[in-house]
Amino acid sequence: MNKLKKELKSSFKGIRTGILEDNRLAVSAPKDAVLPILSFLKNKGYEHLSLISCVDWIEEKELELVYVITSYLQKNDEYADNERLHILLKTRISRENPEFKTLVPIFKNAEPYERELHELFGINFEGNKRLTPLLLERAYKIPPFRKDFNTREYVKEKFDKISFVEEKKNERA
Amino acid sequence: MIIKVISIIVLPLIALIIGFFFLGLSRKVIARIHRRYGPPISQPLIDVIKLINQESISHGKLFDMGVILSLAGSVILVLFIPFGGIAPLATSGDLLVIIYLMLLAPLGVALSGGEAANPNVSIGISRKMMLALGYEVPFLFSLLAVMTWYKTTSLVEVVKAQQSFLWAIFYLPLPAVAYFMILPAMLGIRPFDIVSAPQEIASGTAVEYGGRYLALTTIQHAFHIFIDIALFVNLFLGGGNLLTFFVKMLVVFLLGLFINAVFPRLRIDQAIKYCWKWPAILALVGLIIARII
Amino acid sequence: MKEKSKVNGKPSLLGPFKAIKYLFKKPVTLRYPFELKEPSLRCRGFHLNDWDKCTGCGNCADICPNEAVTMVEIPEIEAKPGEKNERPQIDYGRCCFCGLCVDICPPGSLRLSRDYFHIHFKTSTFNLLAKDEKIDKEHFLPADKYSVFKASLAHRKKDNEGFSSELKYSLFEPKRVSMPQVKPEERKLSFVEQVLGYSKEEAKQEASRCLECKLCEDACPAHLKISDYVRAIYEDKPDESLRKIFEDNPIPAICGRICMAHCEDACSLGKRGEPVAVRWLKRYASDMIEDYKKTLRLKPAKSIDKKVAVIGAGPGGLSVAYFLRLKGYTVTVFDSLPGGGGMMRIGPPPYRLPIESIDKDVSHIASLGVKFRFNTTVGKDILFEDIYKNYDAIHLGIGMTVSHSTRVKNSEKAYLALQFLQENKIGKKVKVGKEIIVIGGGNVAIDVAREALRLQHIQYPEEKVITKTVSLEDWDIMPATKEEIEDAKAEGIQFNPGWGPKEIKIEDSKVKGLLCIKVKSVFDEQRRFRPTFYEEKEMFLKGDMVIEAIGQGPNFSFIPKELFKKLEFTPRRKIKVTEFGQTSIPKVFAGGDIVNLNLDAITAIADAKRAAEGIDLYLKGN
Amino acid sequence: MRELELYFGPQHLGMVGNFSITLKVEGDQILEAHANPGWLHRGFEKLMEYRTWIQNFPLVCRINVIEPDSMEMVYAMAVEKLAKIEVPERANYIRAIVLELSRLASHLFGCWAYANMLGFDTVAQWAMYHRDLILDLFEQLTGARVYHIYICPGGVRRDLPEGFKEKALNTLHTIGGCIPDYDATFFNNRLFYERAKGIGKITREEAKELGVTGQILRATGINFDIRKVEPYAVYDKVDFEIPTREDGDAYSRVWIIRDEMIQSVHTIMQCLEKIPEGEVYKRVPNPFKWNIPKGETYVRVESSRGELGLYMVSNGKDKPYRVHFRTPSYPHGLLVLEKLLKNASIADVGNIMISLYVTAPEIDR
Repeated sequence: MNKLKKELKSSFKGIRTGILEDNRLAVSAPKDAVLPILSFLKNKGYEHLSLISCVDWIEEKELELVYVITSYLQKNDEYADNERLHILLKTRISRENPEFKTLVPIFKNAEPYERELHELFGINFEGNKRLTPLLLERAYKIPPFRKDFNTREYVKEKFDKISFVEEKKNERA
Repeated sequence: MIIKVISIIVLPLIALIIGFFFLGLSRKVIARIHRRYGPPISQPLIDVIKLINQESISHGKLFDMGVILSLAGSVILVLFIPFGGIAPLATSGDLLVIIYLMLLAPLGVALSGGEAANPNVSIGISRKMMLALGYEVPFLFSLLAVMTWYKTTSLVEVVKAQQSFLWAIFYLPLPAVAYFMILPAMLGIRPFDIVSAPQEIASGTAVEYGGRYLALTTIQHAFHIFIDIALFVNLFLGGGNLLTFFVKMLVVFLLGLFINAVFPRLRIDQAIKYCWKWPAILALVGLIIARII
Repeated sequence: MKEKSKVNGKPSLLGPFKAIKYLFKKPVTLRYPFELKEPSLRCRGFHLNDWDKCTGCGNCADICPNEAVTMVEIPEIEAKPGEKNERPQIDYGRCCFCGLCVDICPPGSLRLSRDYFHIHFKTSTFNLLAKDEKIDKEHFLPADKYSVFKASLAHRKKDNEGFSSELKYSLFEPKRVSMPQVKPEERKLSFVEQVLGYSKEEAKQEASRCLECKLCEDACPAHLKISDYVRAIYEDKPDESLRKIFEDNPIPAICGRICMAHCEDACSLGKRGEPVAVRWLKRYASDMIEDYKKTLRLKPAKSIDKKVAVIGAGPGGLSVAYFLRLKGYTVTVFDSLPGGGGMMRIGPPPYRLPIESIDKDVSHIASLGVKFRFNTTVGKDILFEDIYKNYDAIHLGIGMTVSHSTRVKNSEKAYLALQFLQENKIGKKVKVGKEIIVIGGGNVAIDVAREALRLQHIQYPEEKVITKTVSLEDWDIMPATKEEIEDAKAEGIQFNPGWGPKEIKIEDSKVKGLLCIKVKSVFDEQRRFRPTFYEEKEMFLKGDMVIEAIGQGPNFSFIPKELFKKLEFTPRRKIKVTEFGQTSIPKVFAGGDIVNLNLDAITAIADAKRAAEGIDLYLKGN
Repeated sequence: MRELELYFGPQHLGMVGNFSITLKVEGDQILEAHANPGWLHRGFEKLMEYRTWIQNFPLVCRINVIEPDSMEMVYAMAVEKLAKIEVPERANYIRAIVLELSRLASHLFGCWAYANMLGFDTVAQWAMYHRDLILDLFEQLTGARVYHIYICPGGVRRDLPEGFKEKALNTLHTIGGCIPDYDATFFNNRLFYERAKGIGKITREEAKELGVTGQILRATGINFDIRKVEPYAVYDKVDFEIPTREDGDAYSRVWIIRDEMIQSVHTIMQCLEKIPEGEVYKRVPNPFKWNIPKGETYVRVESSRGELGLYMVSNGKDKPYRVHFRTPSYPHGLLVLEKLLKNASIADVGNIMISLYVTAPEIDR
């Protein structure tokens, strides 16, 4: 773990690393360093992209992208360090103008995750050719997984206008 | 003459009853192999009665015509097949008529399916035609073998010849086996239920049928079961009187059911390959042997 | 089996026919509804609720993830402290049968049954007021009358309990954080404060137990916002907590030690476990804040040119002064004792309530601008008539200051409880005997006994000393709190419940002991105090000192005759007041022990708050 | 032949769950396939941000019908990691038993789905029967058959009931006794072999590239199982094997399912044997005041379909700030399925989909 940490620190500038509990390594990197770090890690054997997630830090007006990278490494491999790591690579992008570069050229399975984040958080992944609707049926003014999208209000606004069938019957009667 | 008229009316009814009995029985037997109790034997009949009373959606005249055509073809076909010695319309060349009439049912389905314009139906029809193409070859070979052996094109004659001496299956084991091997394909049961494969093409040809149409198709199916098995019994198992004929049919049907119960569905290309391979070769060899001897 | 797992079988055409064998075996399915499968013993089906146990606390409604539980008011049920007249109603259109409501239910009344059928065309029938067979005999049927064809919410099986509440797996913590205390062997040797108080962590942990059902707030006479201040402690904000307390109670340091804690009796957690230690948490909040004034920054409103006299600086008097002062009145408090607290100053022994704690509360009230005139006995140092003339309103919070005597033979040789306590706490220590008999079974009696024991240990170190109590009441009806009795027992005090005093034996004008007789009954049919005795059963207790602690009464002698005549009393010899504490003399308000049957500080505070409102209204001309 | 557009699902007999694939077909040949999820999107992750920690606990299991326990487990693990709760040893054993039972149930369900997809009702019904026996066990243990709501943060909700061990062993023996029947009728069926062999083939490199996990990865020969790599519950204390195959096709995947079932039976028996006495539930604080400390975590378990992960962020309030489930079917159902369906036959759509164990509710969440 420490070996990898050192190598990361020496190869990239401006990153902060921290060890979460057990065998988790958290790395915060500036925007530009993310893709180089990911390809660096892939070359070191961390070739399994588990998840791309996003957290909406509304108070700080930033979106945080989280890449979870793990490996298929066996115990005795060089960088496995007798423990298999999860690496949580985090970076922040602005909330108003959520643009980021796609990861598809490095990890093919980033595509559906980026599609999902595009849909639910409104992040535009430059270079991903298939940012088509995935889960949702219609377009929303605010991407629905952002913190300022209030589901209850939305439901009220959307469905309270529609009256119940029974009520109509009563009116006629 | 009166007897003939009566038998023309009664025989399809008997065929229908037997067909429905087999349908019900198949559900019961398969359920037991599934380790279930299964529905009562009358269940298919109840279903049909229920379906007849349901609202039905038509897709046009050809749609209706096709269903009726396939049913009518089957009813007429029944009259050509001797059942315990009764064959009201039997003529000297009835085996040839049977071969042609057997095509009517799929034709009718294709006709009405074409009107429905559902992609699943069209895939189903193409599968049905391909499958028919597959099993018709060994079917024809084995029929020819029987015809050559007994030197007649009359089914009644074939049956008579067998009753006087040994059954045809002992003279012509290879065509008999070939016929039995394609019997599931003709009946549309596993491993050859490719046409109706619900999990692949949503029951294929049947997908657009509802209410009365589905009831008519079910009735047609009941006739179809009767025809295919009765033909086998007549051709190879020597017919018989009403009771023995029914018992023979039951045995053949149960054997078919067991195959149905223990095999998964094949793909269409595999099915055709299969049909053209073993049954066709067996039937052809049988034909050649029959011809030589 | 393990070896096999690596082997790839050989595909075969004939092998599958093995399956045919099941044609001849008995099927495994059930022929529903003629064959039924019994649901398991933990089956999570429809709810059952024992209405006798249910307190209507509403925790089930709070925890429900689907908002399926609503609390419905039941008119037939009478609300009382510790029980609301509400019962849960479950909407089975929403319920997901998770059973969280069962696991959170503090009294364990809510359970799930093994019934799970309900078919009906009307959606309104999907709402069920959960009951069980004890209350609802109509819908719960014995096995022979039950038919699965009719099974529904209105046709259920008796004795069909499924997933039930177990304390071991409950979501709340039934055990209290134990309060650090001085050990009995140690504490009986001196007057150190017995209870040490929670540390920050302990207090937070204890506060975390509160479920915020607010049963306690209804039960508290002063309706303190208990769940709010407990939550504030949990969130580590003692100042916030104290601010909440001060809205209704200006003497938290006193109350946090000696309050009778009706809240804890009502606490829903107390039904099966131990109630939340609300009193200790209040004490923690007041102890954490060194200087109330600095933290709370309370300021009286704009001065109103009216003067109010408060007679008696007990909890009621202090509170009334505090509330009125905050409203802007000029308040003067008269008390015969040298400091504030009234009965609190002399009554509770120092190991329970140290003088410093009282002074902390009193000085805070004084710092707000309330004038105190201590060592001033009304009627002696200042005449009631003068007060009546000079002040715009008077509040009487004089309490019960005269100890009753048993009036048995030679009872003049016995000490009186209050006299004993007062001398010990704020005067010269009494010289005690080696074998003391305390008559009485109330909290005062136990205070006296425990104090006497301490004095014995101080005055006769290394000698054998005994303190015993005699009370009319047997264990089950003894008025003292359980906690006190346990503490006293632990310190070695002997109890003789169920005996009444008959005579104090005297030899050479020295007390030799107490002659007792067996009690037959304490109360008569109307639950009034009227003891009867078995005259023939006698017992002699040896002792060289007797202290009587059988109750107190008020002293109204300072009120002039013509005014006293105007005062109206209730049949139970309490002053009759309006809901705002106004007596039959318009200018005079009263509260506390002289008004209430509940003789405790928090009731006095509750009275004081109402009286302050009343005085305010009265002086503003309503 | 004419090019047709065929909608496979969301209402289709061959679809397990509400999932849809749009197929471009020519005859029986598929030219292009587009996975089209979203029919079951319930917004669980957003919903969870509106609910307190304890209220989320009955919710998470509903993400996946087939194997709800791994969902509960991953939620409980994440909460325990964030709140630093130690789970009693006995609870860990019970968790392993529950997880393996549910893996067994899930695999039997998979057998049902696979057999059903091939029209093989006999095996399908048997598998359903045996799954029901396991559900009976679950009912005894947890009080519910499908949504158990049992593995809670802090342990499990109730101890094993009386006679559970005997009943469980009985059930396992019943199922184990039927394995020869399954082998003869299903796994070693010649026609099944014909149908499954070489279908949906994926190579080792492709699998790695597409983020494949679970038995699909193991079918390509990579021995990767989170139970071994990052042991949770008591998987480091029991002895079990990870079955692998080399071919990477549907046939080997199904065989891995079969082998895993046998391993599960083993594991459960070991756990029942080794289980220590003691507490099963460490009480979490009062649910109305339960604030999880600030932090973030990613935990993962090996569900019956592959890596099931949960990324959770807490901001120290009474509700989670963000939860994101990494479900195994997500890459399988979208990328891998689309890739494998290309140039396949229509008859093999269900075949491939089920062999990938695609579970629609997981993709949509």
